[in-house]
Amino acid sequence: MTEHSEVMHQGESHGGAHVHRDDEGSKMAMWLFLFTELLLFGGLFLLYGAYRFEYADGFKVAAADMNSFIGAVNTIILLTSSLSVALSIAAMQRSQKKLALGMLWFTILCGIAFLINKYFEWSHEIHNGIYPGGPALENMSNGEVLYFGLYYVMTGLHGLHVIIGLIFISVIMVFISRDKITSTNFQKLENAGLYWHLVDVIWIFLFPLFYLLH
Amino acid sequence: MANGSLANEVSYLEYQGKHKGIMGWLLSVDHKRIGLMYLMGIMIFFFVAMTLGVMMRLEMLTPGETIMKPQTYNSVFTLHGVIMVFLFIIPAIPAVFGNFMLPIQIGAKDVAFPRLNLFSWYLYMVGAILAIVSLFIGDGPADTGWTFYVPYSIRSAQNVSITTMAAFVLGFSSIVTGLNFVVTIHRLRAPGMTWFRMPLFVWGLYATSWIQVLATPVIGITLALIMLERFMGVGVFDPALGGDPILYQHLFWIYSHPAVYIMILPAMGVVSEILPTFSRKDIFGYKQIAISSLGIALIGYLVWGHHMFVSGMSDTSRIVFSLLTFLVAIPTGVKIFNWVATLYKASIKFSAPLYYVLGFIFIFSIGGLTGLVLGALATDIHVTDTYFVVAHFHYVMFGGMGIMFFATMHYWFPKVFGKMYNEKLAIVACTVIIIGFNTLYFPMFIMGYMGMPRRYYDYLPQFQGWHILSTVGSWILVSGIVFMFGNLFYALLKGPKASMNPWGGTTLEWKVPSPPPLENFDEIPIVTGGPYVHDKATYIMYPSKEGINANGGVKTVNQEAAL
Amino acid sequence: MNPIVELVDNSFIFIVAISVLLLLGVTVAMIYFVFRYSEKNNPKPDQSITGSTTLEILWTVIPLILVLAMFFYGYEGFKEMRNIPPNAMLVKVTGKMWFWHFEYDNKKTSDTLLVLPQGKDVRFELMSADVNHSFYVPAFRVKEDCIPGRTNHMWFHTTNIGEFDIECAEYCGMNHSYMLGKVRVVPEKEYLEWVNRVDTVKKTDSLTAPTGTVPGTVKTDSIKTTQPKVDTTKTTGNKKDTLKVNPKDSLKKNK
Amino acid sequence: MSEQTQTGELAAQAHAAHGDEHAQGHGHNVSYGTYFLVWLGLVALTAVTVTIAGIHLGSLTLITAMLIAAVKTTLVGYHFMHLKYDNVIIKVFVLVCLVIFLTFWILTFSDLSFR
Ligand code: HEA
Ligand code: HEA
Ligand code: CUA
Ligand SMILES: [Cu+2]
Repeated sequence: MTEHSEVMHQGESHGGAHVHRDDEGSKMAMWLFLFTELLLFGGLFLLYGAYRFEYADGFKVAAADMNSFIGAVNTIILLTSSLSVALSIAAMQRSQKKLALGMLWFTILCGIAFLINKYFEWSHEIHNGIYPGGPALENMSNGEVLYFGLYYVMTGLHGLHVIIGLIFISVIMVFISRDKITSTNFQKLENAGLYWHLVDVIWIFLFPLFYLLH
Repeated sequence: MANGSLANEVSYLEYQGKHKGIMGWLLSVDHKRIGLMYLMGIMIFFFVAMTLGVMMRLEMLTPGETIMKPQTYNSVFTLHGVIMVFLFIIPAIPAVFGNFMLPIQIGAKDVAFPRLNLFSWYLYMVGAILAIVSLFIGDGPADTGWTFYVPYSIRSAQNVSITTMAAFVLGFSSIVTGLNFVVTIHRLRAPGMTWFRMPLFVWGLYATSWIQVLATPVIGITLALIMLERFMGVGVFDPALGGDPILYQHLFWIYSHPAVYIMILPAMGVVSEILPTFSRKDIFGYKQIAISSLGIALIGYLVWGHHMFVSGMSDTSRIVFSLLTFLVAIPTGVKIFNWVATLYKASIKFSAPLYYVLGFIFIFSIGGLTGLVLGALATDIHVTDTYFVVAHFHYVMFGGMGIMFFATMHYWFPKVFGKMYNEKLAIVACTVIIIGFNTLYFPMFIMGYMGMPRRYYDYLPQFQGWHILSTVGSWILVSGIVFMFGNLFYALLKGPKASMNPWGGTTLEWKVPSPPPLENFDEIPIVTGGPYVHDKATYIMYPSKEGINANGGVKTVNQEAAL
Repeated sequence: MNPIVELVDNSFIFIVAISVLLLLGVTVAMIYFVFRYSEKNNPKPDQSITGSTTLEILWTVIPLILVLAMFFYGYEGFKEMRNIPPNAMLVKVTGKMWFWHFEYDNKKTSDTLLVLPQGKDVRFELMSADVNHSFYVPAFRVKEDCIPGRTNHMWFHTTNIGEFDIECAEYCGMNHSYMLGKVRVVPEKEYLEWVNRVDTVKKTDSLTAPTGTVPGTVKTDSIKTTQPKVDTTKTTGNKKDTLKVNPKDSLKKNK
Repeated sequence: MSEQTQTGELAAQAHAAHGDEHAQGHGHNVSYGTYFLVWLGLVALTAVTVTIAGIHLGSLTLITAMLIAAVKTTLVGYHFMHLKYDNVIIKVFVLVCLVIFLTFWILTFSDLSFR
């Protein structure tokens, strides 16, 4: 009976030629999923907003420690990777398979570069004793402690999403190279793109909130 | 293909596909089998949690120690709450009967993402197992109450993390189901099934699914933060690090208040199915009932603060939340009045499902109306965190959704299992349940107003009389429930075969065999009218035989359905 | 009369009265229909009835007015609760696992027993030393949470002489249900005598400390006997030490 | 009944639900140039935020930074995420989601800002 339902189901099927897909439904599901992601981060943004409101000074002091250069570089990296994903979809639509794959490779490189930057940033902070329960926090005001708590949680969760996005894109690349994704059947690629853009959008907010406001 | 024809001759229960026996269930992506697997899981945990409830009542029989120690009691009500909320009442109707009936009612062969559906069941089981595991390992089960308020939940030495982890995973499962349903309802309605031709159960599920998608992530992150605080000491809520415990309460209730409408909306949907069937008449005010579901879901997002009236929230906020709380009563009232009006000039066939529905309307109204006492500022400040609240939420949760779960089981029992139960015994059981229920929970209102706080292991002597009455009520209720399940279980084994449409229902599930075949329909039907029309046919079950081309014939309605 | 108690009880009666009427209306109509329009009494249903705009408007607007009235009553009572008289006497209340600690204007402290003069407005500053608690005096119809890291406020008027239960209404761990206390309202003279007696009252005998005559027969021992010996390390123990308490904030973060 | 016909029916069913969107849905062949322009805009906006943060504008800093972030998000959503070409229904979804998220903020701050 499993085989049956596989034949039946559009959104989930392997995309054999005779099987009808419901691209629109699949896209809708992706968007709904993005909403849940948005609200997951939304809870954290709300916390950030509330604590920033309660401890405006502590937050400013803490944000001054951040290296806004690395933040800005990472922002550009993510924006560029968003561009390359969008280009890859456009290329796929034009049946330019090579270009599409190339663009995705570029996206993955950007993602990795982003993570490497994050790694150095985190290790720098941890080296300075700034981490939950770390020695540097002892001498800080409540606002600063909360700032760094949220900093780790939010950028950490975002980093996790970058990693998931990278895996998602890699899988899509396998599909493309096996011609499971074509110029008429690229909803999966589009969905991966949507996910990646969401990761980008979240960073668009994280960047000013953590790096710029001093 | 031979399989294809076979599939629609035997029922989904008998069908043998690639996998046989138990694997044929565990790997099945058929929405009906998944629904039944949910039913299995949910029944087990429901019984566990009910037993915990009865244990609490025994403990409260006398002041001081009766059968357990305070620490045990605290864990018992926590688990009772967590299991009831996350493992029983939230998934019960959507995941069991929603899964089973939604595709059939809209004329589809399955949900939009069958494999995701199965995945969601596995998530449910993982969450359930985590909840059970927390009982046995480490420092004992969580003792925080199902609300996990900080800072106690950060400080407690019990296994809070595993329990929150369980709730987290269950939340994920709930999101996946909701997402699947929204897409299914948007994309897979049969030709001609416009929005206002959908059965009201589908409307209820639609509203519910949106709450699941948009509210559940918030509790996910909140509980994850508790785990992070416990494991790594990340300061987010801990007041020792400057955190704000009230902010935690905001985040918790941002989800958990809308969640109470996740619990009740599907139940209200079933009420709107059962009433027209046994009234032999169209439902009164179809559109109002449909829209009020969305209204409840929407206003439900705006009232969470009523759980925090004494937490030290700002006065402005308390006033705003109190005002908004009262607005939820309006769409709920609209539903109640329309249901009662449906009975007017009907031709009522009195039967067990209808009896449960009448019980529901009475009991849920009490629960809802006492919700208004809680919504008003002055009175809530007196009765919050007392047994008044305990009584309120058992009236709406158990008396509302729980009773409707029983009604649903009776109503769709012939369809799901193809068997009939003994109607007379079912009615007797229902009577006992309603009597027991009120004896159990009504005294709690009185105690509550007298000032008996909730989550109390022990109590002052002046409350004992009411506690005894309440405990006696729990025994009556237990006998009613045991009797009811006994009756159904017997029917499952020995009941006579049910016909395709034993009640004279008008929605699509009554147009397919009992139990339904694997793919529900031989041909996708075409819908030509509303869901509860009794005096003429509104479905074309075999369009090809009538010479209608599903693609071309109904083009105009399709455009509307495309939304 | 005590204004808060009156307002709370009145709004309760108001809401319950309307509710009972609505409930009766719904239930009676429902039961009547079920019999009047049973299969037997009405074999042919009237299929033409599918809705009525007039009715829908009626049962949207009338309930709306009713609930707004309910809101208004609740709000009136609440206003009184938050309208703390400026010259009210102050008592600081600290909730600790699992007992109540009181501090009076003159720095006198007591545990579990709160002695107050009759006929006075009393304002409470509510704080917590560990987890959330809630200071609840059912007889006065008021409660408010004690949240660590901030101070909440509440007040009531002591009308009658007597003893009234204090309960902790916010779950706070193992002995939440034993976090009880008493408000003892005594004549002003007696209160002054008590509050100015320098010996700090010891925890255990605080309940029997004041010598004054207490009218009524209140079983004070119901509290004493139920206060069990508890192993507080079980719940607070290991977890608490792993978290560093920031010395700068302890209880005074509030603004 | 053969597998072919079964699938055929499903096609019919799903077709009924979304008509001929297929053709229009994926018909948008956005030029590469457009994407580059959007990207340039995004980078420029990033530069603007960074510069503005450098000047001390007081409370305006936060507001401008958030406004710019919102504009960037709109750009990404509208062009990169193809909201521009999407069905109305998805646009409505996004709107509903944002409105609900906004009410979370408003109601939470009805507490925080009046404490
Ligand atoms: C199924 C679940 C469910 C449902 C449907 C409801 C429905 C409602 N609830 Fe309830 N509630 C809970 C589950 C639910 N609740 C739980 C679990 C808690 C406690 C959580 C905890 O602390 O552990 C709680 C707690 C709770 C509180 C907080 C109490 C406290 O802790 O201090 C409040 C306060 O406003 C409240 C109000 C309401 C209101 C106004 C409704 C309304 O939606 C009710 C609307 C219904 C009616 C009004 C009755 C029917 C209508 C008519 C008969 C006609 C029309 C009448 C009029 C308009 C007057 N609820
Ligand atoms: C759907 C939700 C639901 C349901 C159905 C119930 C059902 C019951 N609950 Fe529920 N309850 C909650 C949800 C629910 N509860 C929640 C959310 C809380 C708050 C928790 C918290 O504070 O954190 C709560 C808290 C709560 C308390 C308050 C604890 C306290 O504050 O101190 C009490 C006290 O009596 C109680 C009792 C009961 C009882 C007696 C039942 C009965 O209705 C159960 C009926 C049981 C039966 C009819 C038994 C059936 C038969 C068997 C199990 C088979 C045989 C049994 C044996 C062999 C032993 N519950
Ligand atoms: Cu202190 Cu409960
Ligand atoms: Cu609520």
